[in-house]
Amino acid sequence: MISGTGITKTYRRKGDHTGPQTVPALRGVDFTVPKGGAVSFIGESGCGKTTLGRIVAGLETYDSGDIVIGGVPMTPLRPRKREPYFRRIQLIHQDPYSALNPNRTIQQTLRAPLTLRARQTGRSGSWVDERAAELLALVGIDPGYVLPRYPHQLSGGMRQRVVIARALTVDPEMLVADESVSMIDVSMRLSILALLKDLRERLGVSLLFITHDIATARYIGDGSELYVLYRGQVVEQGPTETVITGPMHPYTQALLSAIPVLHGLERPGADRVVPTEALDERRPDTGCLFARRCPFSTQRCYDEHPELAHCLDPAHEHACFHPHRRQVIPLELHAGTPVHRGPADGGCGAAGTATGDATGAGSAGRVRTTA
Amino acid sequence: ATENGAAGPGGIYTTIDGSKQIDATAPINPFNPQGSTFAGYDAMSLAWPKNSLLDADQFYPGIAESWTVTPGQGEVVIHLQPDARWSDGKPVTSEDVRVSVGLAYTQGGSAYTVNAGAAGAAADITVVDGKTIKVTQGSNRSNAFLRNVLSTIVVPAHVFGHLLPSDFWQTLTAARGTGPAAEQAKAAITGLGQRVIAFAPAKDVSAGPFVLERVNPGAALLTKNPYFYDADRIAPSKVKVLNYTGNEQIWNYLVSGKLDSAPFTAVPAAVMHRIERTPGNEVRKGYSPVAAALAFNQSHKPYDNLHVRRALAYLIDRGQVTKVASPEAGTPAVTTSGIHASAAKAWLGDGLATLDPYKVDPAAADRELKAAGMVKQGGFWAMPDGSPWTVRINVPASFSDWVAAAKSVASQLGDHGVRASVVTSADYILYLDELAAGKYDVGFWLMGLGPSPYNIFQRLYGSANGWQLLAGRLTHVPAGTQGNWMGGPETAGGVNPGELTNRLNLATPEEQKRIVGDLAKFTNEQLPVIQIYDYVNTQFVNTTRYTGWPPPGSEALRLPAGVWMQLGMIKKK
Amino acid sequence: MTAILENTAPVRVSTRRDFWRGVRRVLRRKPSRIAGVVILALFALMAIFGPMVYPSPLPRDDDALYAAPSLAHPFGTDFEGTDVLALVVTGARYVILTGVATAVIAVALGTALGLVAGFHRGRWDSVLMRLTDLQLTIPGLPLLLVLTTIWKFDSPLEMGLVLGLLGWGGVARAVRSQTLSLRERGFIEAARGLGLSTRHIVIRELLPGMAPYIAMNVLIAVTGAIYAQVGLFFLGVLPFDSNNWGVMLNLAVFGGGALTSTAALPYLLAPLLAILLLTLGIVLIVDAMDEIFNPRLRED
Amino acid sequence: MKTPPPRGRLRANAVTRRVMGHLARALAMIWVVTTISFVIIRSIPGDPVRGQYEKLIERGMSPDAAERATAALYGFLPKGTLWEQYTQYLGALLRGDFGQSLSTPGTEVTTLIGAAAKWTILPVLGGTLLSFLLGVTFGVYAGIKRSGKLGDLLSISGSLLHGVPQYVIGLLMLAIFTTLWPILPAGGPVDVEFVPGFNGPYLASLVQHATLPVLTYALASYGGWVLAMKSSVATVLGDDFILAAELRGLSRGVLFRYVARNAILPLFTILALSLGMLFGGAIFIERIFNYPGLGLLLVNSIGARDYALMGGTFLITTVAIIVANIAADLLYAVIDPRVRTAA
Amino acid sequence: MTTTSRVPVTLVTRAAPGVEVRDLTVVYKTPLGELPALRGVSMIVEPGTITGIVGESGSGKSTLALSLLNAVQPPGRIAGGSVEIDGLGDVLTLGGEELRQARGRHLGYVFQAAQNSLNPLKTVGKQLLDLGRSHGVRDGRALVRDAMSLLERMGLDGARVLDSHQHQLSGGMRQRVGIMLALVLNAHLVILDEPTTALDMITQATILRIVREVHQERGLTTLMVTHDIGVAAEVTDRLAVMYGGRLVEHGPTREVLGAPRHPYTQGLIQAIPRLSGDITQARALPGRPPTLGTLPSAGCVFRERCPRRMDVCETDDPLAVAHGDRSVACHAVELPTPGVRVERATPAARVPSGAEEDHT
Ligand SMILES: Nc1ncnc2c1ncn2[C@@H]1O[C@H](COP(=O)(O)OP(=O)(O)OP(=O)(O)O)[C@@H](O)[C@H]1O
Ligand SMILES: Nc1ncnc2c1ncn2[C@@H]1O[C@H](COP(=O)(O)OP(=O)(O)OP(=O)(O)O)[C@@H](O)[C@H]1O
Ligand SMILES: [Mg+2]
Ligand SMILES: [Mg+2]
Ligand code: NI
Repeated sequence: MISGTGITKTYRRKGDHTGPQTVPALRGVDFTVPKGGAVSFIGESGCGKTTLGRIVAGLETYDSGDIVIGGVPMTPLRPRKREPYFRRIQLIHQDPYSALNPNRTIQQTLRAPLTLRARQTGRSGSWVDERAAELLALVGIDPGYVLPRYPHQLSGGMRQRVVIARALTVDPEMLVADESVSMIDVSMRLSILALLKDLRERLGVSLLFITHDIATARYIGDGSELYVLYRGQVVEQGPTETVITGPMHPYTQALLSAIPVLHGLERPGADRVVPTEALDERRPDTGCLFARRCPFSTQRCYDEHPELAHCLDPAHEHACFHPHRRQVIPLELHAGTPVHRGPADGGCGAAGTATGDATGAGSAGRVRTTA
Repeated sequence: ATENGAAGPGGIYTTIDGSKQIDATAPINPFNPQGSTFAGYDAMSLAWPKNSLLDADQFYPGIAESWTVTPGQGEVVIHLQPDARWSDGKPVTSEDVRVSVGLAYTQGGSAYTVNAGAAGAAADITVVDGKTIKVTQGSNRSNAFLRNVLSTIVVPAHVFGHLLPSDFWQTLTAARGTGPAAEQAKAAITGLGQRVIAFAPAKDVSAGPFVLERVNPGAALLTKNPYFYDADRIAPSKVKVLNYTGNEQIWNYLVSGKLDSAPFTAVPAAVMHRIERTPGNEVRKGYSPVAAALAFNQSHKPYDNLHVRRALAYLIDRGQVTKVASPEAGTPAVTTSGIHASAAKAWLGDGLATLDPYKVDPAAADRELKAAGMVKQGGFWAMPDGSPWTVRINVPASFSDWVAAAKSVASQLGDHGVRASVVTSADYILYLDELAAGKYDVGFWLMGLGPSPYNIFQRLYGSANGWQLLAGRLTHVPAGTQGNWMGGPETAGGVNPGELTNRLNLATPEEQKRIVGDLAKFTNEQLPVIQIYDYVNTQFVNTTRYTGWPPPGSEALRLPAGVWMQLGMIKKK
Repeated sequence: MTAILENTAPVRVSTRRDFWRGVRRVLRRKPSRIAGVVILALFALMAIFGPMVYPSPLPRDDDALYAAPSLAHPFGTDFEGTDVLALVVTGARYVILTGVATAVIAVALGTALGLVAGFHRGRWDSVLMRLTDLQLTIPGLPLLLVLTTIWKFDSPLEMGLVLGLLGWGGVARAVRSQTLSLRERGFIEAARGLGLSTRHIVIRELLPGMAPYIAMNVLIAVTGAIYAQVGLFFLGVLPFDSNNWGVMLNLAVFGGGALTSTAALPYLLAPLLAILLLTLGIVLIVDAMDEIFNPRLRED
Repeated sequence: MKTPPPRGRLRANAVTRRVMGHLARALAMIWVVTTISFVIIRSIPGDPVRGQYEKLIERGMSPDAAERATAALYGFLPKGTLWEQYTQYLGALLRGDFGQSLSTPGTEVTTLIGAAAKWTILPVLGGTLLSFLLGVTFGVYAGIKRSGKLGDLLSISGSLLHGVPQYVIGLLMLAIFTTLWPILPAGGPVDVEFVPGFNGPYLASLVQHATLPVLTYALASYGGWVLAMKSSVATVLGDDFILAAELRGLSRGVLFRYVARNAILPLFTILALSLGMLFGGAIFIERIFNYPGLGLLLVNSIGARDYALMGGTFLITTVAIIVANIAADLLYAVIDPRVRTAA
Repeated sequence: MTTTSRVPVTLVTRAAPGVEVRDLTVVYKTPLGELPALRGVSMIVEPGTITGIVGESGSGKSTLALSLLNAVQPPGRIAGGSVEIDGLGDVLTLGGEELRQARGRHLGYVFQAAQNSLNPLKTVGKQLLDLGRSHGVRDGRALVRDAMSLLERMGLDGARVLDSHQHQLSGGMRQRVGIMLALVLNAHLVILDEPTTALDMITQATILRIVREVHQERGLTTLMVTHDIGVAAEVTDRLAVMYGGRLVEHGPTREVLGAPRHPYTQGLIQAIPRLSGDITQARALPGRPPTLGTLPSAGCVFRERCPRRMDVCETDDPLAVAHGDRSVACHAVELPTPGVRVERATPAARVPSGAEEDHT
């Protein structure tokens, strides 16, 4: 099991003397990935997804908080000592084109970590080549064809599989897949998703899945959790299907509303939430980070900072003073999915850092609903 | 802008000052080594040394019209030119000379030194009258005294006088004494040195035929001094002294016919032909008491061995070397005598013929090398212990004729089974430094600096070879210390050449002749150097604008053209 | 196992062969580039075998000083009557050896420092980059001039060492920025994540990608070094004990009056021509390399 | 619309910080360079006095006269331990005192440098600007017509000129214009006959003497500009906005200006840097044409073992480059709106 | 205003031009010779519609879009065919000044990487004036006024934007500026190449809304190139599906999506990860998309991955066959295909449905 608590990260811009000097990328993120489980992070561009993924994979340092890997907290350890733990978490890069060294054949690429592994575990040299072939077969490509080739001779999908195979050379406990399918042609995206799901099921590898395409989060297997990040903060969290079909936080709702409707196959959802203005990072951050853009914000949202809390479903948490379930995603034309509507759980606001007197204003925001 | 004759009736005279680079920022001050004054044009000395073969005490008149000297040079009386005036119209007086001598004391020097005991130091300067001045020599006599006195540069007292404190002469007297007061006085005088050098008069006040008008980094322009005592003799109305940083620039000027006269420069044969083709260009050759030699560091093996030195002398074809290196400005040395051939004939007469001429003689060289214990291996000579032997000849890279000569020597040695290579030094200063530090085996070296016989042999048996003259006492320091890089023995065959040389300073002419003979013979036998070629003073003149000129072989040829003008040797065409 | 086996379309050639094919194509596109290769090969042969072709010491003709060009002496003779062509050929080794030594030192040093700085970032990076700035700021030629007075450049290798020590800055900076950008590439990060050693990452993953770039820098450094060195000899600030082009220039101009009379002109022109030819060869090859390695300039 | 945050002050602070940062680094660099030059220069072997003496003798001065002429130098040699000399040196530098020249005793090093700088700046600035103009013009052409015959010729000739060392060009120029076809003076800054000032003959002579050095410098640096401009143009041509502008139907003139302006921008900083480099003088050119600039001054000071002058010249050269670096950086900030208006 | 765009086109405007692409072939010069990126593409774009061109990476979408402006960049070359645009004639025969005038004035192009489609050194306003001057617009003031109103229409502060440099604008703002520049000279045929690719989801939604609204208000013919079928589905009336340089299917968006006929379209739609519906039904297409080098030189380009391939596919290139307002290029499609849902689009689908929510 891998978990993180209160992870923060602020980038300092060196060299660049103009603009703000610091960029808060993560502002206290908690998460838990059970063994064999899957967690998806979604959010707008720049909300800190990649940063989180890199921190979890040990490729980036964090400012505060703690990451616990298999029960061992990382923060007290010296960087050298952390390495073996973080090696159990492998990052799968977004871009399969740059994730493989163009000057090395796939065989060379796989051999390096395997040789290291063989040396550590006292295995023979022949094991290396066997294992390479085995891993490639595992990710669904023909070793005989792929091994002698250079990356540019492979398709995007094959490359991504090689990348995954390479990550598997060290028998990881968790894979961090950062936008792992967004650069792959649509026609082949699902096969990679299926592979990830398959690895979870067959090898018991956990998955931290990072995406801006929420739909893909549905395909990584059962029992997955969805975390919605906004400006370095988790604003909503719960089982993937629950969050998608019944989002509580206005930001999640806005995000889901923005997804284009496949007219002809789908019809638009009943509700739709549109932010009132564009994101402006320069604004001071007090209260709810989304308050300025939120159609439902009240004075309290500007004054207080909402914490993650649950309302009805203990597994579904959100950080909003005025939570309200809305059905914003499109529905399939030919199958009647139940529609969650109305203030099913109104009045159940998130806990504030300071107790204000304002109470949830329900659905007073600018929402148009259609039958 | 090459048109000469554009300025005034006499036209412009274009030339080059061989002794320094022009520095437009330098003060108009002859005491400054880089100063913007030009000897013979606007800087005048009491008299101008002739380039006599035998007698170093012959001078042409300068500011001094005439002079008398007592036998033994105890007293020199100088009579100034009666009409001499500064370019601002003031007359040149004895006071000017006295101030100049005073200033010379601040700079130190052989005649005007605060060290009372030094040989050839002046003891007293007396102004006899407005145009007459008397200088007496101290008890420790030197026959260089007259020369030193007459080469005093005279500056105007009304410009430079304030540099000397009012009690200067008392301080000087005090300095001649002993004890702490004297030391203090000495320090006070030498302390003035920097001030004198740095002094920058606003404008030139000259007693010479010209006065500086303007100077820029490329040239200096001098105009005729209307108050010059012999102004009628001076043909040009202006003189342009061009700067140069390398000989090739002088060649170019000469080829384009720009220069009315040019001082001695090394010239390759082909360039010489080009220069001669330019209308009006003529070459004036004269005696130049300098020779180029291959000098040995005798503390390095095997050059300590006389046989080896002789062998090398037998292998070098000096004629061929001269042809390669300095066909126009050199004549092959007839032999190694330590003296320039022309002077040698005068000093030695028939004695010259008795010296070994070291004609090329490989057989003799073989004999000598064998005698030295050297062994021949694979066609090349090696050290007695069989280790390889390469004659590394050092030369400064900036001396093109020496580089060529060294290469030629190396090639010739190579032909006769002696490995040799040429090693250059980046510049002359570095070269001298390393030479003095004893880093080289063999290096090129100027010698035979006449006309004074003392100067001639002092090059070979002076401080470079271990003989030091301290407060009138001659000592010999061991090889490798205090600048003794030649490392020759103190005596050879019972002769102490250093002592003989030192005696030249005081000797009568007859004695000198005998000593010179002995030293020449000693040098010819011991070969501390191999004399390669004797320089010929090759001067260029252009006859299209001016005529006259010192005739070939003239004793004036070594002097600046400004002095030629003073002597009436240059006339407008 | 639900993953679908991807079909395997035939792939024709491997990268390496691809690379050489690219090289050949680029060369063939402009015949001048082949000329460049030929010229460079010629000079390389000259440097390696030149001194063996002629007897040592070179023969002299005492009666033909500064002889005019003729069949026997295509570029005439020098002040001693030695064939100028022979001097150029035998002098090439010194010049080219220095150039190569310089390039090796400058590029090796620059690459090493650039790699360290780019890879370790942080404090190492700042220190090394300050050092690089310093190296780049101090004007090379003046420093070299000052240095010639304390350092005896006794051999071409020593000379190369000094020139190399003065010339690594540009390479270091370029390699650093390349490293920084490659470092952001996924494969380096992945290698680190897999626990591969820094040595492996630098030598196996980073360097090969930069090799062509480094090769180009070597060529450019060679030219730079040759010019600097010949220039110093020409100025006469370097001591010399063997024949080389710079010495020839110096002797021709300052000793032979090549700019004053025509007699020594061939003696001057021969090494000048050699330099020009070498420059041309390197320019042509760098032009081709540029096209091979710089996709922006590739037009097909 | 809510009021934007006070960006102005923030930016002013940022710019000040930028400048201060640069200055601090520059000062540190100057200190290092000073120290390096001190150490190097003091360890140079060679006694200027002996050198001067032998030189005078070689030129025909009598030994006595030569001795007198050189004796004066002794008073100016630096004294004390190396450490004392160093602290004295630094102290003097802080007061703007570079010391006195050894080869021209009594003259401040600063005077000499000032006098030489005048002659360096004139031709090198002229040469730089001339070559910049020509190079940029042809570079644009070579960049646009990359595949054409003429474009190819331009870039190959550019590379060649860029590749050929300065002294080769200088020697060829000298051979052509003063030996084979003597129409220009071979050396010197200006004819001394003419009264300096703003008068025809003087200026004419000035121009005449500067022609060859300027031309050589321009030729030698022209190639670099062509190549830089060509590759810059190629880069800009590959930028999306150029294609976008074309697709919007912008006229050829406008398009040309878009390309040229964007391409020339990075060259301005190189220009600023090379103007800093000019203080180093074109050593070869000045030596070949006997032009009394800083480069020749340095060569001469080394030949004369004039420690103070050597150090001063070297230091000035380096400081000029450091200053030019800062200037280039600030210049870039001023002319590039991306930096200028970044907030 | 998402709803009104589905008003029958003829009612909206007379100015919108139609486009007819016939047999367009574009080749790129590569080391392997000249290879076709578009092969015999024919397509009719009806005036006043928004047509989406979708396809995977490398299918030739951008090449097609550029061909409409006769602006294929070297090493590419239009090897044959014609592009007739109402009011302009065959664009491929235009050249020089004529072509230049047509671009910008008649044909607006919004660049694929609109993020970088502005001159970084000039303010937007200055570039606007450059544009005006290039097209002989005398009244600069009026142009600026038009631009401001367009920008404000798109929800931007016109004055501030015109006074800004590229780097001072966010991605979404730049994209809007790109659209403004394409429209400000009253072009009525607008081609947008991947207008939302680099934007985040919320901004993408805004841009799509703007595209739709502006299209409708100004009476344009709009072509939108995208690889994201969702994006195309959201805004377009008609959809053209490309594969390997071919137009494989073309028809009304909802019909193509609801009842795809070409096996590629069918597979593609099945392969889209979706928010709604049964995820177990989703399947990836086997194989990999072709590149220029791997395109078969004869026969159907899709046959390698096609579940219904026949012998004829190996040799013959299927021709596009029109069925009403739909056309498909597949040998297998004439036959009734079991397992694939073929549904005629109901007229209701084209009726303006006020049912869709409004979010102004
Ligand atoms: N190395 C860095 N230096 C400075 N700032 C950084 C750095 N990396 C990321 N940031 C900033 O941190 C914030 C979060 O970046 P991150 O890459 O984690 O976002 P993301 O959610 O992955 O975005 P995207 O969807 O665009 O990939 C952004 O504002 C980004 O600009
Ligand atoms: N400059 C070029 N040189 C060679 N081939 C090219 C060039 N530009 C495009 N191609 C090829 O032409 C084909 C079509 O390219 P095009 O850019 O039109 O595709 P696209 O559908 O727009 O793809 P994307 O979604 O990646 O933008 C591709 O196979 C591509 O490799
Ligand atoms: Mg990211
Ligand atoms: Mg495209
Ligand atoms: Ni709407």
